[in-house]
Amino acid sequence: MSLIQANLSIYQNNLNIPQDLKVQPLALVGYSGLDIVNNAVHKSIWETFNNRTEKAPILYKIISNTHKFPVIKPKRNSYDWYIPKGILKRNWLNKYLQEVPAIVVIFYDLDWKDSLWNEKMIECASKVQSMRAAMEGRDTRILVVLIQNQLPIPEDPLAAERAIALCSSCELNSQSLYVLPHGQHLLGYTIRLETAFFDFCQNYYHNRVKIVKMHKEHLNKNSHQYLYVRHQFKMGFLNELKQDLHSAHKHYTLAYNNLLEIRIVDTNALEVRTVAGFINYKICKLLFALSLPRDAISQFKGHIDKFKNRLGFQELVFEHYAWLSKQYEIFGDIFDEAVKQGLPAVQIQHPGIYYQQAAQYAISRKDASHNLCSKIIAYPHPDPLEGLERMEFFGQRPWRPGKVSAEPPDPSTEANGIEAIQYLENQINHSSIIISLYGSAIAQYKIYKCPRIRRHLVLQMADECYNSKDFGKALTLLTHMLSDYREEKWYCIISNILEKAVRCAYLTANIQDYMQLSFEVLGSSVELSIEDKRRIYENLNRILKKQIPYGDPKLPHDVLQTAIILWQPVFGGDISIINLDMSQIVSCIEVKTRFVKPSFEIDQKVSLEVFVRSTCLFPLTFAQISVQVNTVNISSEFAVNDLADTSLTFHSKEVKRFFIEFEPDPNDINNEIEIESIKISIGDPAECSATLKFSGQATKPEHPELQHFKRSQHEVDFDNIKVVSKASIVPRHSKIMVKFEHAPPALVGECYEIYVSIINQELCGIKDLRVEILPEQDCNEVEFSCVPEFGTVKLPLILPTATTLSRSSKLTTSLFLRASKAEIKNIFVKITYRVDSDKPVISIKNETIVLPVVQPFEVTTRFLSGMMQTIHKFYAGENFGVMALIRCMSPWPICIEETSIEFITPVKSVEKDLQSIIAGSTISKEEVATELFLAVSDKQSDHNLAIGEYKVTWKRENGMSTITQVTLHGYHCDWIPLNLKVITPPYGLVRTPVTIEYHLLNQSSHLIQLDIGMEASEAFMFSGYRQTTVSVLPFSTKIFQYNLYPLLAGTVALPRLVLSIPENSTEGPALRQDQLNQLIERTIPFYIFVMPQLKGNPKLPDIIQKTNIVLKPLN
Amino acid sequence: MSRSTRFDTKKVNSELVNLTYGTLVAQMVKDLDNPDDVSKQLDRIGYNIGIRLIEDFLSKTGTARCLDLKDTADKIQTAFRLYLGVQPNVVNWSPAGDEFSFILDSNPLTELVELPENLKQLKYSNVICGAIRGALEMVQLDVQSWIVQDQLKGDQNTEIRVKFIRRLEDAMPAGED
Amino acid sequence: MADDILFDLLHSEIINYTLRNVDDNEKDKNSDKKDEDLSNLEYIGFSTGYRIIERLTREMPRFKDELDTLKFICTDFWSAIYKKQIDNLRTNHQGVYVLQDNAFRFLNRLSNGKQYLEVAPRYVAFTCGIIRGSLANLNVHCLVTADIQSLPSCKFHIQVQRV
Amino acid sequence: MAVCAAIVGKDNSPKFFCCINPDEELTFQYKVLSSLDIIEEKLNPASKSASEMRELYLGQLYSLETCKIYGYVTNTKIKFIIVVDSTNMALRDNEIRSMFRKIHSEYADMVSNPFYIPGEPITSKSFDSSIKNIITGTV
Repeated sequence: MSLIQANLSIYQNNLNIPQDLKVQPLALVGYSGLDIVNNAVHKSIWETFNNRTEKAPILYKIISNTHKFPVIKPKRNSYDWYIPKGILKRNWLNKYLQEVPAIVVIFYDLDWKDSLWNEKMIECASKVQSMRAAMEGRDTRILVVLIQNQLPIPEDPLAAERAIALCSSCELNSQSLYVLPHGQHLLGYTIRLETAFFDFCQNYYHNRVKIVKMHKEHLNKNSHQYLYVRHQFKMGFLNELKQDLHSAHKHYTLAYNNLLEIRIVDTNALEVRTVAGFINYKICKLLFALSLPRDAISQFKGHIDKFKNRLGFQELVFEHYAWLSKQYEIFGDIFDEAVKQGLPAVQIQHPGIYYQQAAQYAISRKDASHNLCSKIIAYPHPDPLEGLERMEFFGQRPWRPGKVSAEPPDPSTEANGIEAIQYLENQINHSSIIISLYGSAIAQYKIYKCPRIRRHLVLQMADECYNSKDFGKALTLLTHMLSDYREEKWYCIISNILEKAVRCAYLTANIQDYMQLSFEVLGSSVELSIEDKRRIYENLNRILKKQIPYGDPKLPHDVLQTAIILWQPVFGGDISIINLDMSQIVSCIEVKTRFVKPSFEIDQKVSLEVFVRSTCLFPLTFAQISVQVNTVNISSEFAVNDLADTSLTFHSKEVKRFFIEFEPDPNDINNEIEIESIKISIGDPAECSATLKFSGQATKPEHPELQHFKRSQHEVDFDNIKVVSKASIVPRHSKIMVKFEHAPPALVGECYEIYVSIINQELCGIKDLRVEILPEQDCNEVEFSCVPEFGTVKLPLILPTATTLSRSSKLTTSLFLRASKAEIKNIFVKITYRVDSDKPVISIKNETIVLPVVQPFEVTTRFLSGMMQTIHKFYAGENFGVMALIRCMSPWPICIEETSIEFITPVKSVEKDLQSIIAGSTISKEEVATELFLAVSDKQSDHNLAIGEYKVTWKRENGMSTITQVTLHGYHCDWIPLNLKVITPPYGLVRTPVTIEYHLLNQSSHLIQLDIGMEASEAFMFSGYRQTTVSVLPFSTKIFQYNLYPLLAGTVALPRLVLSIPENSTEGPALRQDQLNQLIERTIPFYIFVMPQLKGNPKLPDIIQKTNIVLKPLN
Repeated sequence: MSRSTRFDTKKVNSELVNLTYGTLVAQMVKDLDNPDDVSKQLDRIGYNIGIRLIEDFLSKTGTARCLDLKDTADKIQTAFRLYLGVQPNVVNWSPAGDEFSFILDSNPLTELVELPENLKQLKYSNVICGAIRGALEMVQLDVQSWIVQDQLKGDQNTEIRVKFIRRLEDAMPAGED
Repeated sequence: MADDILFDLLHSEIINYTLRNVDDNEKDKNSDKKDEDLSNLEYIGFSTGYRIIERLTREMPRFKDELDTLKFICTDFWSAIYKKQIDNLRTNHQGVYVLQDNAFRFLNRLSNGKQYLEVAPRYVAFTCGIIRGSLANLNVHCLVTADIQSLPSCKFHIQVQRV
Repeated sequence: MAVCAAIVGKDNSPKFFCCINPDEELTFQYKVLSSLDIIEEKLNPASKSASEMRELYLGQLYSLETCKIYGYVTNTKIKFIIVVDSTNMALRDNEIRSMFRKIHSEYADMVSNPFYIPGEPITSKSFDSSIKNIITGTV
């Protein structure tokens, strides 16, 4: 057996790239004379050479004195009679990697001024000699390094002289002798030495290449094709050792091309293929190293294309597939390696692709080997593979070693050999190979954003697991993938997966998965043969009856047997209810739920509908249907209980509707409740039963708007039922009637009353009644009260009412408010109560009164001069009229009960007793009431005077009276020294004299001089001064009297009084001419009415009384 | 393919009409379970369209009153070209000359329509019959119109039959609706 | 090549049909319903829009982004269906677009006045559907509302729903 | 001629699938579904390729040793996929492109059928045959 095991491992190993080929080729340097075990100095030197980052690509090797170098083959000066036995020798690579150094360095401890200089020199020389002898015939260079204690002294004559001596005695040229002071700076010296060594190495390998090249002209194409390949390969490799990658690549490529020229027959197919694989490996690796990934890929593609169909022995065709698979795997590895080195890969070109292909060929290999090898039951004797482990050439058959293809094979040995290999192949666990390849591929596809391809690979992996009878693993892989496939609804594929998954679940007696998958399989979208569906349906029923389900008759007998054995214990003990989560699954049972209303009042029953559709081809009967409803605090389950008319048996395509009703929980008022899930249980709990749990959430179709047009054949249009999984619990809807009676708009300042009347239209009496006025955000301009006066009432204000109200009776109360601002007010009224029933739930009714508030009227003022002209300035001591105008703004007529004015000093009234003359009058919208007061200001003031407080007491008809007070504002008040009064009769009579007096008052403490004159007028004759100058003493009055004799009737201009300041006037306060003119304008009438002459002589009337009129507006 | 492709608005418009009409039919089919009711509805809708369309037709073509049924047929033929962009043949006159058919070798209305199995008896194009009836009623012609052949049913062309009933007195038509 | 008037007539027939139908259905259900149910009308629009866009975008290069799509709706699409371009498109660049048509085809023949404003929603529901359907098929899922201040101009508010 | 054509919806679910050789349906379904990975990547706005990919025709998505797979995505994110036997060298790129164009207009017509609900699988016989004709080049 062990023999077979050995062969088996070699057989498998032969597919791999040999280690020698894999390792990075390093120049080989032999060290002699270093005792790294006992000599500390030597040890430290050795380590500084080896343990360094970025050391030169050199492999240092200690060469013991007894070291045997490989013997040199005799130089052949003609290849005429030489027929190569193979392409690549197995040992050649190793020779250059491990055995033949490019240079040998002999270390020797010797200082220049060593006391025993001569003796040591001789010993050193002998060492060199023996080394030379050992390497007789090799052009490997020998160097000597003297390990010294002292640092070298520059220009040291002794050193120079002794160095020469040493060289001559060792027969070395001076370039071959070095010193290495091991004190400090050791590192520096080693680095310098190393670079020197590496140069020698490169030279050496360069020469080797030259030598190999020299053979070329001896070769001829027909008998030495192998050698062409071999030599090019060697040159490639030597160049690698030399670290000349470009040349290396060049030679490998040549080698590869030469190889392709070799005629391939069954007998050499393996060898050529093997070597081709090696060279291709080298080329690709180099191309990646030279960062030419595209070339690498195309090289590989070409490589495969060339050898894909070179099958070799039909009996061993699996070898070919194994090789192909290996080629892909290896390339995948190289590629992946390069990516790790920083090469960017893309979605459509990454290592995974090659691993996947490798897996494919691994499968072909498996199939081939099953066909060819399954019948081989015994390993042939004697071992035809004898010597397999020590073949001279790569890729040759042990039973025909080193034979050139020309020679005819010995059929019997060949047959045995083949049989032996077939036997070995049969021992191999292909599935594990395939699965691991899939594994690497999957990992890669994951990286390169290919979820779906990855999924597909996982499925293939699952298939392989299934083939290797690992049903459990297959099931896990399949079920994991299912969820992803479900999302994209590729039912053809899903069906395919389900079929396998169900089978696996069956074979592993996994009751949970089996049932869940079965319900899915029975769905209409799953494309399985009706027979299969029926079997699965029946199996479901069997399971519910605790009977072992039937296996798929397509399955081999033994497999079914083992499955049945697995099932037996499942029904042994009592099974707890099997819970199946159907939320992610499109099964043969579909469920939709909806609350019948978006919100339910606390005293109503919450009711919801459950729709269930079965798309199962066969009838299904359920035990119970229930829904789980989540509220904020708890989640509770409600079952469909009244099944009077509806049975729980569903036939194919049947849709049924169920109602569920339940009392809401008062804690949920103003909260949302949600249908969490729907549970359908099937089977008898006593026997075996399953509970299918469906999600209460809607599975939204792509476009409900389009689904809307779908025409359903059934009375219930299941597809267009909109799932409503959320509803809210709201307070009970109040059935009382609330009325507000009032007369809007409210007037600013008035006490406004609103009658609130409540009629109980509930079916029973109510108690704990409460009527509240709730505050608005900013209601500071409104005062509320329950009585017609206003204190400091805080909101919410509770209106005084009875707390109970019997059925269909009415109560009323009043709300009073006073607004101080004209705007639209919202008044919120909240009525809470309990119905006086066995279930006294709180009821709330919220009402809003929208109340516009307007100004009752506006007050404006005008000011008049003595001449009834509007003025914009007062003069101290001169009377003026204050005219208040009240314009009604309210739609309701307003009765003015009383008005009064309080003058503010220095303004005072001219009249002794003031009384309102508009009191008692009523004005409606846009009407104006006005009255006039005579006032005078004592003092001047250069800012606008506040005239007085005007107070209006008013009410709307049959309203409560309200006092509105406004401050009247006037103008500046000037002062001039002179005041002027005129006394005229109201009218004159033609040819009847009238007297006019002009009073000049000097209000100042200075003398006033004035020129006074009277202009002539054709309307009058008059007597009195026509022209004079007058001096008015301080605080005294001068009176000028004129007798006028009217000549014309009608309104005639009086003769004009002219006052002017004399030019030469020196005294007197500043009194300007313009002031004088204005004074005359505002105090002296221009006209007088002269009546025609009368019979007799009528008495003259007094001066005009003050006016009292209500001005009606025009229009 | 520049983004500023102006569409052939005529074409788009007819597609729009066909699609909208199609969706309307789908809606009806959903509302009324019986296909025959749908056909009736379509005819009624056609009628409503017809009684309004006639004004547009008269103003567009400025045609005078029809002399006889032959003339009417020709005018309707023009209407087909004007509104549906197809030119039907007027054939199969009854011996009495009071009945004839329009033959459409392609019916734009049904071009892209495929009737589901359970709707085979639906008269999809009834709207045309209705329109003819409605339009003629406005010019005091009382006719019947129905579909004889239908490409939707696999016939190789669509035939719409028109039968003259009577001439109405000049009066406001008893507008059905 | 159907004449424009055909579409106008069809459109008003659809309005009549859907409303009549709704009324029938409303009978048994809550009849005290203030504003009429235009959902069917809107659905018909949606379906039409969803389908026609498939035809219209057939020859078009891929849309760059959402804005590109909406521009298309306002220009080519609108003028193809409503015989004029949208007069003004505004957006907050957060998925809200306002399309203003100052002389909306279906409101043109509706004379101004309060009572007409009340029925105006009937004449835009179908179009709201068309817009929503077209955009939905172009994978811009949105809510569309129309607001009519003064006939015959109309603003369509599109609110894209990011998912 | 192509061996398989598929129409895949916005939601990446298959709306229509036809194979010249029905036995291959499942294997082709796997291939077509897998090709969505590449389409998604091509349309992914993040990847720079998406930005210049304004054309609806996406060209060859990927090729396996047995077949080549081509893709086309409409403005409405409907994906058309055509599978061509890799031994078939006759078929040139612009022929594939025009195949897609034809399929697209067939699809647009399908969507215009008021009794077809977009997003539902397409079951129409006539549609099936016309697609078959397109990919077999008999039109």
